[in-house]
Amino acid sequence: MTGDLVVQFLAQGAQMFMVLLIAPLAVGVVRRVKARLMRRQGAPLLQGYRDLAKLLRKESVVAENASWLFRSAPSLIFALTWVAAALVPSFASGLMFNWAADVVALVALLGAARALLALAGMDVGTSFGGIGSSREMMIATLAEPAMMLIVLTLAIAAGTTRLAGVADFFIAEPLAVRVSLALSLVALIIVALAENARIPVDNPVTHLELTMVHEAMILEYSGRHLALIEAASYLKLVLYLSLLICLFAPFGMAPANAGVGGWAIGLLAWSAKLLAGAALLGVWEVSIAKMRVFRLPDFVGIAFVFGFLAILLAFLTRGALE
Amino acid sequence: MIHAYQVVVVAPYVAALVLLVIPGYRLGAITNVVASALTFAAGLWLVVSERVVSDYAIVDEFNIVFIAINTLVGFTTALFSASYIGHEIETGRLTPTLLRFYHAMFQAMMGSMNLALIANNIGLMWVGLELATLITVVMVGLYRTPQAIEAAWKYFILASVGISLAFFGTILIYLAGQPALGEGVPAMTWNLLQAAASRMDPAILDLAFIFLLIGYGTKVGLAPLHAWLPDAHAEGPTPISAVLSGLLLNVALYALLRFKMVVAGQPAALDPGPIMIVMGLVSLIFAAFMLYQRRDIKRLFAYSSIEHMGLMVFAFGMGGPLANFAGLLHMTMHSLTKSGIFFAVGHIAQAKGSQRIADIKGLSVTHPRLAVAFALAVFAISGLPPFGVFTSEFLILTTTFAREPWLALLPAFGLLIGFGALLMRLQDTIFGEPVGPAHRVDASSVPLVLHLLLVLTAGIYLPPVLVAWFQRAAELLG
Amino acid sequence: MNHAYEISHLLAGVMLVTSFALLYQQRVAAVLNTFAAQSIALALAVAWAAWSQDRPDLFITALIALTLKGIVIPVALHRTVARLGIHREVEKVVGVGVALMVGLALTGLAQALLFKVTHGTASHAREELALALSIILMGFLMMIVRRNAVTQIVGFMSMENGLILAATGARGMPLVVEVSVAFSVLIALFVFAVFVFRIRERFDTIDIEALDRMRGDRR
Amino acid sequence: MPELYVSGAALGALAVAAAVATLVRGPALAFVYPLTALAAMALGIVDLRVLLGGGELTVWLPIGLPDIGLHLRLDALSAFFGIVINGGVLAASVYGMGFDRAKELTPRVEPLFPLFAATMNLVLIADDAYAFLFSWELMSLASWALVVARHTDPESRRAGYLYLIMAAIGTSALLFSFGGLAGPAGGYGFDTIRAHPPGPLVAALVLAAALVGCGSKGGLIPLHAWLPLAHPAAPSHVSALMSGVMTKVAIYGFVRIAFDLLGPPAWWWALPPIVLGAVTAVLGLLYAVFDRDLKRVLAYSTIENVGVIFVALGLALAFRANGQEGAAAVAMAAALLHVLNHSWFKSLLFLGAGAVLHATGRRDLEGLGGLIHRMPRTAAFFLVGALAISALPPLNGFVSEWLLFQAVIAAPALPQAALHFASPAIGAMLALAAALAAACFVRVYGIAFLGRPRSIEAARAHEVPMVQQIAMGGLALLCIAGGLFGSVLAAMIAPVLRDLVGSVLPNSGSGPTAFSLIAFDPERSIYDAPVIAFFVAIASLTTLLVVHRLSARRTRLGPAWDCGFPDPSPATQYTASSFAQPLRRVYGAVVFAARETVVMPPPGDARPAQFSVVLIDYAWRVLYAAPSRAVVRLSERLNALQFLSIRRYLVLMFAALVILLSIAVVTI
Repeated sequence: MTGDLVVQFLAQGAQMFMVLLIAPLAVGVVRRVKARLMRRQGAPLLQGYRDLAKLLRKESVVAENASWLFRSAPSLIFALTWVAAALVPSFASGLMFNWAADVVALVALLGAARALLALAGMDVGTSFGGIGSSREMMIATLAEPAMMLIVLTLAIAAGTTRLAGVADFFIAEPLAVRVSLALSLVALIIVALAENARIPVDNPVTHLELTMVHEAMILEYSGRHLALIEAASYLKLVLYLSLLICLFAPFGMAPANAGVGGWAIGLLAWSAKLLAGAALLGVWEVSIAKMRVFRLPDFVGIAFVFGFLAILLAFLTRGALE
Repeated sequence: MIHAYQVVVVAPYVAALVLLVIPGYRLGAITNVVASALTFAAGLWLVVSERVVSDYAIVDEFNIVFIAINTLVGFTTALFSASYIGHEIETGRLTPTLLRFYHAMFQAMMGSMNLALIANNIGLMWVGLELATLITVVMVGLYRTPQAIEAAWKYFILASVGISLAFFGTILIYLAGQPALGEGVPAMTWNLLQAAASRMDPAILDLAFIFLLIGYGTKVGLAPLHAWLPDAHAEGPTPISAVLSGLLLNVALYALLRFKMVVAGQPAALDPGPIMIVMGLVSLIFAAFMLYQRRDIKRLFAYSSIEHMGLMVFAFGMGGPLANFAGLLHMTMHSLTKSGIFFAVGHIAQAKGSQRIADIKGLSVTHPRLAVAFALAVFAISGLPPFGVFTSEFLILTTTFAREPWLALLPAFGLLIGFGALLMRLQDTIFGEPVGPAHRVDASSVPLVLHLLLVLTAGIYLPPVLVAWFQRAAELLG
Repeated sequence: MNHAYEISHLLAGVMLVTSFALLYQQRVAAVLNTFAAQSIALALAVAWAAWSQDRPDLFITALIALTLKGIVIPVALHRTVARLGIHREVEKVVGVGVALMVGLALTGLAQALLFKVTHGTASHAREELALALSIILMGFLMMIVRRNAVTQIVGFMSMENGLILAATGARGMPLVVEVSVAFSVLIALFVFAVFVFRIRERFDTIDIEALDRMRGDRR
Repeated sequence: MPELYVSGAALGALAVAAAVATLVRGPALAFVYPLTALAAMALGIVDLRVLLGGGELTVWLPIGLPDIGLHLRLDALSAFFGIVINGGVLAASVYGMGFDRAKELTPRVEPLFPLFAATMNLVLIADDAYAFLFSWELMSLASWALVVARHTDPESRRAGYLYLIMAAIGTSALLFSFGGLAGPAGGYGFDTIRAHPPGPLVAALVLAAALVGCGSKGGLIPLHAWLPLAHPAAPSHVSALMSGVMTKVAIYGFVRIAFDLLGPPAWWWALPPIVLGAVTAVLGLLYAVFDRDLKRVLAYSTIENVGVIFVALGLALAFRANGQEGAAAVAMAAALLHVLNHSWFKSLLFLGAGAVLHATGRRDLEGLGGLIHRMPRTAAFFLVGALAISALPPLNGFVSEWLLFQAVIAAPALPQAALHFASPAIGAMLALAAALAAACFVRVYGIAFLGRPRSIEAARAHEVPMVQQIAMGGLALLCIAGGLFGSVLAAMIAPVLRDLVGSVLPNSGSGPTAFSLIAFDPERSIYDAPVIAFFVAIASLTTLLVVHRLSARRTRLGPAWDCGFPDPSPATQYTASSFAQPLRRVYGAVVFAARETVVMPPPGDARPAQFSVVLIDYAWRVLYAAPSRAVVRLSERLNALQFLSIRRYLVLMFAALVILLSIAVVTI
């Protein structure tokens, strides 16, 4: 029994380190795909790891009037994002602490990380930080209601807010309430783009003041602090990708009682799906242009509308089922 | 063996005669206080001694309270006036001769009101009430300024017409009672009329009640018969304003209620309830709106008296044990509180040398104690706890809502409008940077404190004996 | 003793007619004369009541009515009017025609009100009561349709005539005499007040509009 | 029964303190705060014992209304709210102990402080309508006097005026609702009322009146306008009481009436509180986000939280009406825990604002900045409060927020179409409110405490006395503990839930760990703060360890990146208004018809560019400005009646007479 417990614990730990391990690779895939589609050579797939290592080695320059909040924020942000990412069921649904992965709590954890980042952005007192933080929070106010609607749809369908439970439900009956799920899939993708500061919401590679959001917030960071923040953003990408996977493409995920073997298969399936998702993101990003900041409400508004439709349809289908 | 009620009626008249001959206003003031104290003692004696029903006098659960209040407020007012009126001589607004006259008239007025309260005969009550009215007319004109004389003249004319109408109503009541009770005095005797009400002619009763409502309503100050009231309060000496608002209005309403008891005894007669409700609401809401444009602080509270009289008439119009009880309680609380407010206003007028609201600012800086007392008094009259008016308004509004939810909105609306105005004026006067002169106040603050304490006690605890009287009277009121 | 009622009704009717005449009159002097006539009629009515109800005390009332209101006050007012030089047209608020119409309506109202009275002594007295009521109402009407003080006083006094009539009509009502005296005092005060204001020259005319120029609480 | 004497003694002590404080002057007034703190502690302990030990305290005194007397009763519900109240009072009085005896004590504040505390306690234990409204109105009066303490400032006079008027309106509404409950017979005792619940129509009227009465005190939009004026106008520790605690008394009133006295609910009772609450939640924060006065922002956010609580209460009503006790318990737990949590972090934030005000003398955000350097402890505590009120885990704000979302998620299971089609809208609005709250408090904290000082005062700010730091620190600690052990709190309020909705949350024993908060059943939803916090801790520790090992430890201090303009002035920072600009563009245009106008002088013109923003508050325009104008106009019209001639007054009299006579003719 205790041995089993240990194994379970290790599995949970494994998930925690898997996400950390795969995150830079996923980002690398995105960049690589984009580069290739732009007819560029592009950085090697492992560039993400190199960047982190380089940043960690560099000394970090901190503004004179920065406070303790500025210094301590990065590690907290990283930790919060990491935990959140590690809670999303990746290769197996029934892990030891799966019950802790409540959708609402997950969203809130990311919210906490975001708030800290925004605060850190304002600490030094330059207008860049202000631009970034204010816009980030504005985007959040647009994204969160949509996210809530998605959660509501899933909860109506699966009757639980535990991600593992939802995943189990979709593994069990993959054909449930399809239309509304399709709608909320679109909604979730849009939310994910907004949350991860991807095109068209934000451009992760730009440094043009007028358009920056995420980059503006972290402009003052350098060295190890920057490394942690970058890592956190990588993790966030992984989180959303595996969230999409576990909700809408759970096939291959190992059930609760699967042994090490089942887990291995689940792991392979998950990594494959994750990288595929990353590649798709790359394709998407080269095929669309960045939007003006104040066009965003319209764009994220689509997510809201779809989320709402999804729920109404869910009501109808449920009414049909009853 | 003389009885307390005789003292209550006669003593003031005697005192009035004495005061006419006493020279020197200080001595006169002291005599005035002593006489009022005597009357008050007699009133208390009356409370504890057994009830009376004779041909011409009646003392029952209904009027005992008002006699007590009357003598008490008469006493406190005399006390206040003794410490206040000297100032009027110093400022030269009054001459010693006028002051002697003032003291005598004060006692005569108290005596007439006691007479009206104790009389068991509708004619006698009429006489007493009208006597009191005419005396107050003279008192209002006491300062002989154009405004004062104009106020007195207005009061005089309106009151005289009211007197005539009330007298016609009285005649009609007699005619109604005559068949049942035979000719002469019995047909004008309260307790007999009340008993025989069911055998009276409803048509005449209705007619009578309408004339009495208009006639005595003029003295109660119901809109649209109120016109004399604000000016009379504003232009007369402050103690007289206190007595007017605190007592005379009550006595007039008391008369009206006596007649309502008789009419209520005859089921076939027209129900006075709706009429009283309408008139009460009109007065309440009208007065509430009038409060906003006032610039003279005494006129302000005169209108607030109209407002509260309207509320009482509304309550009695609603009828039923609870509403009647509340109405009686409100009468008592209002007369105590309002006279207290006029005492405070007198202090303020002395402190700032003016009764224009615009000249009064920042009292809480210059006269903190006075400001606190004034604020408490205003909150008391606005029906805020812990004061007795809150109790009565609580009962009135809750029971009205329980019976006629939509009707309850109107009195609440009126009270809120009125509170808005009073609070605005209160804040203007006690807050802000003080302006203008800040004299020392030499008028005694004992009466004000006493009244506030009484009202406060009533808000927290009503003595069972009082409650018993009110409940008895409430069921008589139907 | 039915004719007792008829005679008193007759006298009351005369009074009512005089009330209408009061409303009709154009000039102050004529108003005063008419009023004097009404008071004399009242005096007769009261005297008759005193005799028929054998209540001698009512004779006092009759006497007061005759002397004070029948003679003294009218004469006094005549003097005043002459002194003030206002014996020309009385300024009215509404035309005579309208006033008379309203007067008729009020009389009708009074009749309708007392028509309901069915039983008891009141029913005998009810016509008289109706007449008294209409006299009172028309006195009141006169107070509000005329602008000058003398005519208003006259209006009030005819109101009070109606009251005395009603009081005497109510058989055996106590205090009537006292009340009539009280009222006479009241009227005396009225007239006196006007004189006072005149003498003190606070108001250069006794037009009541002028009495209340300085209503309180102006800015 | 010792509790009885203890609480009696405590209340008596408060009364005595108030009385004595009216007599003494100057430094002697300082005795008020320790005494109040002791009394609040005693009362809180009694409440705690009653809540945990079960049972109830009842007292009957032969005063108050004749034949009814004064009923006092301390049951589980009152006890819970009593804990909320007295916790806030305790914190505020400890904070008050730090006042400068020479300068900061005034006879306009100290005598009323204990009175205010006592009246709030009285409202909770009142067990008949008279006692309830008596203490309720007394509470308003005491707080009014505290609001106008700075009486020379016309703004606070205006605030006090509006406040007391709205309080009076609310009280008359409550008068109505109790009148309906008591019935014509006048059964004002709560036990009598429970014995005879009113009929459906009366019940509807009572509920509406209660919503107006309690909503106006709690700041439910559109009855809110007084709140952002009055709460900030008072001294800060009183603002903490008014915002953090007195609004809870209003909520208590609504719960008492709607869940206890009014009998079994009908489903549609839920709609008004839910709709009003949701609107209030969103609008309240939009007001807050655009406001530039630190204390007013906090007041507006109070409005938002009250809205959230009302949504939860409405859901609880809906579930209870449909016999879904389990869900009702979740919603009710959300409401009650949010009451508790909000009282903690809002008091903390107001005390922090008070500290800022004391240290800098300014309330306008545009004049603050960089305080985290000058007053580090206050900054830390304020940060905890800000994160907690933004409903971020692992702090306490999120516990109630989580439960509330669980309740919303259960709402689609309700049979009534109106309710389950409303549920997504409610959920979205709540989520929006949460996100806006985060934005609002990032703004407040970032502008006030971070960045560089925007004024001399801010640059010269100093840390507040130790006692005041203790007060704030204690509340901050509570916010953290309440966040970690929300399940314990949920277990504590079980008796209240049982009384109100007849069911409780599943006890955390059935969950995976001892401290997991469970909605419905473990299979459905679990929030386990300690475990998540443990993970975060582990993660950050490992991170620190790894970074410490691997990375270069060198850190160089340098100037902030200035785009090539050397030493930019603090004015170049983002201001509160500029931070709000994106939100203003997105939401302000819709809700407040916000308009921005920029005046650019032509090149070569030395005049500065002008930027101005116009927001229109429609609620104020329609519901406050217009009626007051109407009253004034009408009073001016009627005032003509003061100046008529005597003859015209006689005409009025005559008309009244003739009309009544004609009525008599037609009716008899």
